[in-house]
Amino acid sequence: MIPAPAFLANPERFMAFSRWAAPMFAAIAIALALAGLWLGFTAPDDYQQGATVKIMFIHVPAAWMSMFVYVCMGVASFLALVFRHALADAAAQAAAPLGAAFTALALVTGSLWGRPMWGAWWVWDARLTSVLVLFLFYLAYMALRASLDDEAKAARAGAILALVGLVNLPVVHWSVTWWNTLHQGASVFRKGGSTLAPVFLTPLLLMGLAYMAGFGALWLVRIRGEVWRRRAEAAALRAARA
Amino acid sequence: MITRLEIEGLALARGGRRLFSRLSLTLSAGEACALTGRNGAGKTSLLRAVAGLIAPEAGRIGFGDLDAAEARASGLHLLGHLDGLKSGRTAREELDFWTRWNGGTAEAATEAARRLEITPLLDLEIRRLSAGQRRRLALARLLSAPRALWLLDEPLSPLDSDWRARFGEIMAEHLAGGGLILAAIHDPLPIPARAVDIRADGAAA
Amino acid sequence: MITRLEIEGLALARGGRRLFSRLSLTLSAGEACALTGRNGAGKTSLLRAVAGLIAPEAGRIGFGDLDAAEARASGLHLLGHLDGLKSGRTAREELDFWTRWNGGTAEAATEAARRLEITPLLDLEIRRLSAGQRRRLALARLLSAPRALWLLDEPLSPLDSDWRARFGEIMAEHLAGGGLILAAIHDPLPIPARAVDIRADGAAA
Amino acid sequence: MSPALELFAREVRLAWGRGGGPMVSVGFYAGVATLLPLATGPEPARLAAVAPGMAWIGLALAALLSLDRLFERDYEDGALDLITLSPMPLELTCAIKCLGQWIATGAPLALAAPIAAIALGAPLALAPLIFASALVGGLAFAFTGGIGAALSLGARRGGLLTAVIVLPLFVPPVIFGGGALDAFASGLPWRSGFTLLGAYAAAAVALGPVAMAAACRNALS
Amino acid sequence: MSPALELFAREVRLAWGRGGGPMVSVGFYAGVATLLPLATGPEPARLAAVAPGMAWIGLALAALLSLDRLFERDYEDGALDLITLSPMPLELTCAIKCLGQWIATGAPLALAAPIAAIALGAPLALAPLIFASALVGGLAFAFTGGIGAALSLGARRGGLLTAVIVLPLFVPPVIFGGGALDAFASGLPWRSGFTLLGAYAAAAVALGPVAMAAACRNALS
Ligand code: HEM
Ligand SMILES: Nc1ncnc2c1ncn2[C@@H]1O[C@H](COP(=O)(O)OP(=O)(O)OP(=O)(O)O)[C@@H](O)[C@H]1O
Ligand SMILES: Nc1ncnc2c1ncn2[C@@H]1O[C@H](COP(=O)(O)OP(=O)(O)OP(=O)(O)O)[C@@H](O)[C@H]1O
Ligand SMILES: [Mg+2]
Ligand SMILES: [Mg+2]
Repeated sequence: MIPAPAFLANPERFMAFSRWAAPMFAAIAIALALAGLWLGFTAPDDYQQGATVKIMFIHVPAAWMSMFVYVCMGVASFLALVFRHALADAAAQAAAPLGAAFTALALVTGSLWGRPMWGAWWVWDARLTSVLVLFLFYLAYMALRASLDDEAKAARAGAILALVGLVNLPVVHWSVTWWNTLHQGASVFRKGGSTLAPVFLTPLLLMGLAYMAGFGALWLVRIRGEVWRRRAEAAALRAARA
Repeated sequence: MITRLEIEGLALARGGRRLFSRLSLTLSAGEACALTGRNGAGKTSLLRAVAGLIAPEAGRIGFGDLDAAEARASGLHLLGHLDGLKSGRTAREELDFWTRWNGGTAEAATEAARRLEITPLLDLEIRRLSAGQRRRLALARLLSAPRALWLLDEPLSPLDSDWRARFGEIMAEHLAGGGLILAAIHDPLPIPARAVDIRADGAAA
Repeated sequence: MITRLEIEGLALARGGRRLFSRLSLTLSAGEACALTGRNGAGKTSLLRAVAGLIAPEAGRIGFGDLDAAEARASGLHLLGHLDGLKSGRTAREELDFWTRWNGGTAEAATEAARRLEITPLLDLEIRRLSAGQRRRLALARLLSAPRALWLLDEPLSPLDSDWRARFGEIMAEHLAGGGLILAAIHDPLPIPARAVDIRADGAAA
Repeated sequence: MSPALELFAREVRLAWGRGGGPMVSVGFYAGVATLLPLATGPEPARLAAVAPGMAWIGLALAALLSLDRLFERDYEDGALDLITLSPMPLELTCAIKCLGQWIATGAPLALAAPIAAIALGAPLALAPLIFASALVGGLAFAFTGGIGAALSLGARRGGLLTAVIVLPLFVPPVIFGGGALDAFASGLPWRSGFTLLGAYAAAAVALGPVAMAAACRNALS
Repeated sequence: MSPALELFAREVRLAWGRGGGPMVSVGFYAGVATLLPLATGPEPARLAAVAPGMAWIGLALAALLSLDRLFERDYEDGALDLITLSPMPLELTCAIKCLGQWIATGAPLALAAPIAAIALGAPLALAPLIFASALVGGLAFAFTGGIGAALSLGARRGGLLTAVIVLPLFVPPVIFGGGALDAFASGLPWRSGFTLLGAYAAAAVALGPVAMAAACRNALS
């Protein structure tokens, strides 16, 4: 999913690649999502959770993406900070609102699911709280970038913050193991294989891939937009000074 | 509009120490006065007293037959070391704000920016301006809202020699239009001006 | 100790705009250089680049055969428009702190204060100092911790004429002791100095 | 635009910054509301009991955080000198600054307060009252907080000093507003508390600027 | 005195101000502790349950209030330029600034925290643990808060932006410390929470200065 940075580091090559890659990812995302939703909604109801289990196909991939996007942002920030690469910075900046959206989706769907399952919209356990903190990190990143005017400085400050925020990711993932949470433990990616029945696992994984491809498409489009915006601003600056 | 500045027997003290006393000075429309004096003599304090920011220990500061509070409120510009420009805002935001605050028009602001050649810099944040550019922005405020009495504290210092001369022309125009200038300086002013030297005993020369 | 400053083919850019390129300049122990140039030419930026605060776009800044980071860390003084003095602290607190921070001794601080005649002002808060007094306090830092290379940004501006001459003597002594001075100025320096004019195309004269 | 409007716009912009202004306030609020259950333990019953109160405390503290610099920056960079040299009375100028502060930070916070309180478990029916009292309370906080900000001009440590001057002035609105919320939640008459809050805010708006102007003049002289 | 000690003394003095330094912090604390019962209603049972947690929130917010300017003043008046021109690594300089902040405001607050909590009805036996965790937590707050303060240098609105950056970093120590207090109060094992708090503080002390130094260099360039 993370495009080979060395190949795409060249903006021209990136623009050429993303011009056709973005629509392709979008098409894949739609196809996978249709398949996943079909299989998911024809799957039998869970014997414990009843029909509410269907929220899982929306919630779990969104929760995965909330972390995955942050990893992408972290890697891009690292590249931007160490190699001062403008495209990597554009990628980090473009990822933040997407990550925030996935996190918000995970929070909202989890909360909708929590009401029937736990009898409360929200509990302050470690999993839920650490996801909220993740959301706050996305907000803080965007707020920081928005309030620094010098692009280069905003890029580096944002990158430092994104790297600092990486420490929260292990907490999100292992919170269910480290603390005694209401949220259920890992059942898909765990030692000893998944405990989920294949009727649920297949559509879940399909939805996971669909989210991934959808993110890929949106990310590429947003990076392109960012590149265009920066080019336009540079041109305006040159024009103003000339 | 202020047409006269009358300072009579003025004494100023800062932090319990008398800076000078018996300073008298009259300035009429079209005249400039260059205040000189050693560092710490009280030039800045005198300008602030004329602007009404600090109260004199003795003596009187009058503006012809205008009411002092009114004359100060809309008749004078003060330009000091601290120029009141916010480092995080853009030059345009600051110029527009101060122009309107001082009752000037948008056209006057544009014209002032043109005159001081800061038009291409208007979209930069203040903190990115060089010292001379920043001073020119502060000077643009003088032109963007016409007021008769200019109180200038070392107005020339960060300007390059070309701009010192050009600001001299601007001051000369202001005087020709009936303005008054009271400037504290260490370098000579590029316009003819009455020289007043501030000394602790008695005063002016 | 820094005995040479070598600038070769330097190009600086700020905010995406190239200020100057191909600036070369060599300064040896005992030499002073006066940087002139229009407002916004890049004098302040050049001083900050020599101090290592901003990275050059191209070219090299070297300090003889010293390691650049080490030479900068303990070999130079930077004096700018922003003098790093806290308005709420007393002059003594600030002078003592900066002296020790720069590795100077208490005696050197006392001697520097005496030399710049700020001893009676030491217990005042910085905000109460006049512009020239405040600048003298900033200059006292140069003497309180001996460092070879002085980077001075318009050092003379708020000083009165007497103090300009006296600071000239101080600079001459520093040079005589093997120091180097790189000063950005608009008024002529009161000591013999190589003149370098900063211009956008090519560079120096 | 008149100078008054112009000043108002400047204050709002200074408080918001370019882009993302209200988001920052709201994020701050969300953070404060997050810390509380973490610190006190997550039992819903406990939390629900203190939720409306915490929404209040959060409001007061956010006001403190942002008020701190209401006058200080203008004082330190000389803008306050120039602002006083104007036909507009300094009292009005100070009032406009406080009003700008209120619109820029108080209003978004008032919108976020009911959300935070409900997330902590307060009953849904409380939301309108929380919003209304946060709005009125924010006005009181802005105008009393401004007094503290003006008084601590030129002091060595603005931040905490402002807080210490201002906290006693924040006590009555917190009592009135908290009382009204508490009464509403337990089905008691709540109007009197809310009326007192409004009266306090009105008094602050009327008298605060006089004190602020006097404190500013004193700091400048 | 070595430059490090000298810087430390300067930071403590800047944070304290001349005279009445710690008193001001403690007064702030007392104010926050007073507002809570006013806002939530004075029922002792309610209060006692949240008292230790509130002591925590107060600590975190006081840290926010004072951190805001840790670097900003030095940045705006040019002192940061001169401070970086020194043989001392900038990382160490930043660490010393945070340490000074902690001694000047964190330590007095840690002393006041148990008193405030007990006044609100927490059991007396909790006092030593509240003090210890406030002390260690204050260290974590100082070093993580410094990151926010350094990152928001040159931004348009320091205060609230710092808060937004810093709050997510404040969440873990609040969880660990609050959890330990809660566990102790209910007779459960509390050591693990306290150990985690200590570990977080240690990590913040080790890694925070690196991020701060990078952020400062970025702001100066
Ligand atoms: C707002 C509330 C919730 C949040 C923020 C949340 C967050 C998350 C996160 C971040 C993950 C990914 C964990 C990982 O891969 O490391 C996840 C997975 C999952 N969540 Fe939730 N969740 C919430 C509510 C719920 C509820 C109510 C249920 C159902 C009872 C639920 C069931 C699941 C399941 C089955 C998984 C997949 C477990 C795995 O294999 O890792 N979640 N959730
Ligand atoms: N707020 C104050 N409190 C106490 N003393 C002050 C205050 N402001 C200024 N002073 C003192 O008053 C004297 C005159 O200061 P002022 O700034 O008027 O001098 P100046 O003539 O402008 O000097 P310069 O040429 O250095 O700018 C100085 O000795 C200064 O220390
Ligand atoms: N941080 C920055 N970001 C963008 N542009 C900047 C920044 N700092 C300075 N500049 C621009 O770089 C140019 C050079 O500035 P510099 O301060 O070096 O000039 P200078 O030669 O010292 O001028 P002066 O004589 O006015 O002090 C100016 O046009 C200025 O606007
Ligand atoms: Mg002066
Ligand atoms: Mg310059």
